[in-house]
Amino acid sequence: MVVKRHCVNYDIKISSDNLNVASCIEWVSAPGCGGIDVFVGTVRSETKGKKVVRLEFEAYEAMAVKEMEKIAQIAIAKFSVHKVLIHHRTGVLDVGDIPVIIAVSAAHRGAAFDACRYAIDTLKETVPIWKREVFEDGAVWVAAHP
Amino acid sequence: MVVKRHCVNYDIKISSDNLNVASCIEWVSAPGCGGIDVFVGTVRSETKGKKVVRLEFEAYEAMAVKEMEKIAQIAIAKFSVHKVLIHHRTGVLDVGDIPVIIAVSAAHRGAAFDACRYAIDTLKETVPIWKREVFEDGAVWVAAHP
Amino acid sequence: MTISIRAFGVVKEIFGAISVNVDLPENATAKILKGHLQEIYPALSKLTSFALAVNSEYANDETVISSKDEVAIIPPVSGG
Amino acid sequence: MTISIRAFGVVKEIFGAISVNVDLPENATAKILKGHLQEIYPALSKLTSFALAVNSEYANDETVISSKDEVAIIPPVSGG
Repeated sequence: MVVKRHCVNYDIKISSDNLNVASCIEWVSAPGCGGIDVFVGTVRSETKGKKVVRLEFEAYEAMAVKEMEKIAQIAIAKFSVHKVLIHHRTGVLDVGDIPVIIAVSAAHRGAAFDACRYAIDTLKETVPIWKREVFEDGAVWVAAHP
Repeated sequence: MVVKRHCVNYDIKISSDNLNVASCIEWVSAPGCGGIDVFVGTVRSETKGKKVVRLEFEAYEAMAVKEMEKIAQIAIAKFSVHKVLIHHRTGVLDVGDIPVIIAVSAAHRGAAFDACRYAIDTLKETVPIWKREVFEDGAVWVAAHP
Repeated sequence: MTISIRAFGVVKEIFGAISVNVDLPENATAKILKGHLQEIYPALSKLTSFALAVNSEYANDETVISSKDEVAIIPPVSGG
Repeated sequence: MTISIRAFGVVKEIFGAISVNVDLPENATAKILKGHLQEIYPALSKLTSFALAVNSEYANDETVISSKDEVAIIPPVSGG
């Protein structure tokens, strides 16, 4: 399953297949850009001291790509960056797997860092994707309950 | 030509060969880490409106790896990150080529962003590497003169 | 009018379903629907928060729902 | 004593060489060497700045130089 939205300066994807960092960096790369900042999420082996067996990600795809598109558009306008790429996995992920890649290219590095951080921070607040942490003795939907 | 320094939690390299982003990310990746921030420098096609033909990088290798090692050690101590990788190219680079890769893994993303930015900002201030910008009508050593 | 509500994440467990159909007065707002759902599914009130999406956009309390809209419950997101 | 000074970047062009040998009094400091070099190579004073490295560490004005040290001029760096 793959849902995409793209444009000359942004590339949004939600996919149940592995994400590829090298091709993401290649996509945002451009002759006028002097710096690329990339955030790569990885599945941690533990949460608050509890061993994580796997993660399961579920997305409301139609809405998630729209929210990711807004993030990319705002990041480009707000930080004057060249290109923004946001790819997110769904399905079952093991420890070390990559749930999310955000790559931003810009003429100057400060803008790339700021826009990349804005994008991951906002994604975690607004994009309708949910993570279920599976432990050896049970599972929880992250952040669902206080 | 390759000069290296490494340790369990940092990896420093100055090399006249191409840098490889995917293997850098793989190196910093670890089961306990939840986020990786990567800065990729790229050769820009122009500087202040002037077309850049190529860049030439020269390093005082013995000193540069020591300064890069200090940056990695301070970044790890100051921001409590897992692993820091700093690779820098020397020699002739064309537009789009990658002069520098910095990758930082951490349990939490804020620390990875902060440490990565610290590392590239400090590298540009202290590491004895010099860049000659070659234009169609001449060349300059960047930052040499006011 | 009958509105179909899509469920994701923890809400699928609360509903025991991937969607439920509820009867609402014409021109009901998102606020009315939220109140209605909290009555039928008290477990929703135990969540950190939940929002409604109408046609895959976040709704606010005043958003009016019509029978052709795609409506979904958005429990606290946790992507990334 | 005779000290060999390595040059990098723009300093290679100023020296017209990748290293030069200069005569210094015993126990000369980095400050003395810098002044000496600026006299011989006035173009050094036109740089944004320049530092000395002794044994591949940045020297400060008080750093004492001995004949066995590896000394280098570090013009403004521009890596990254």
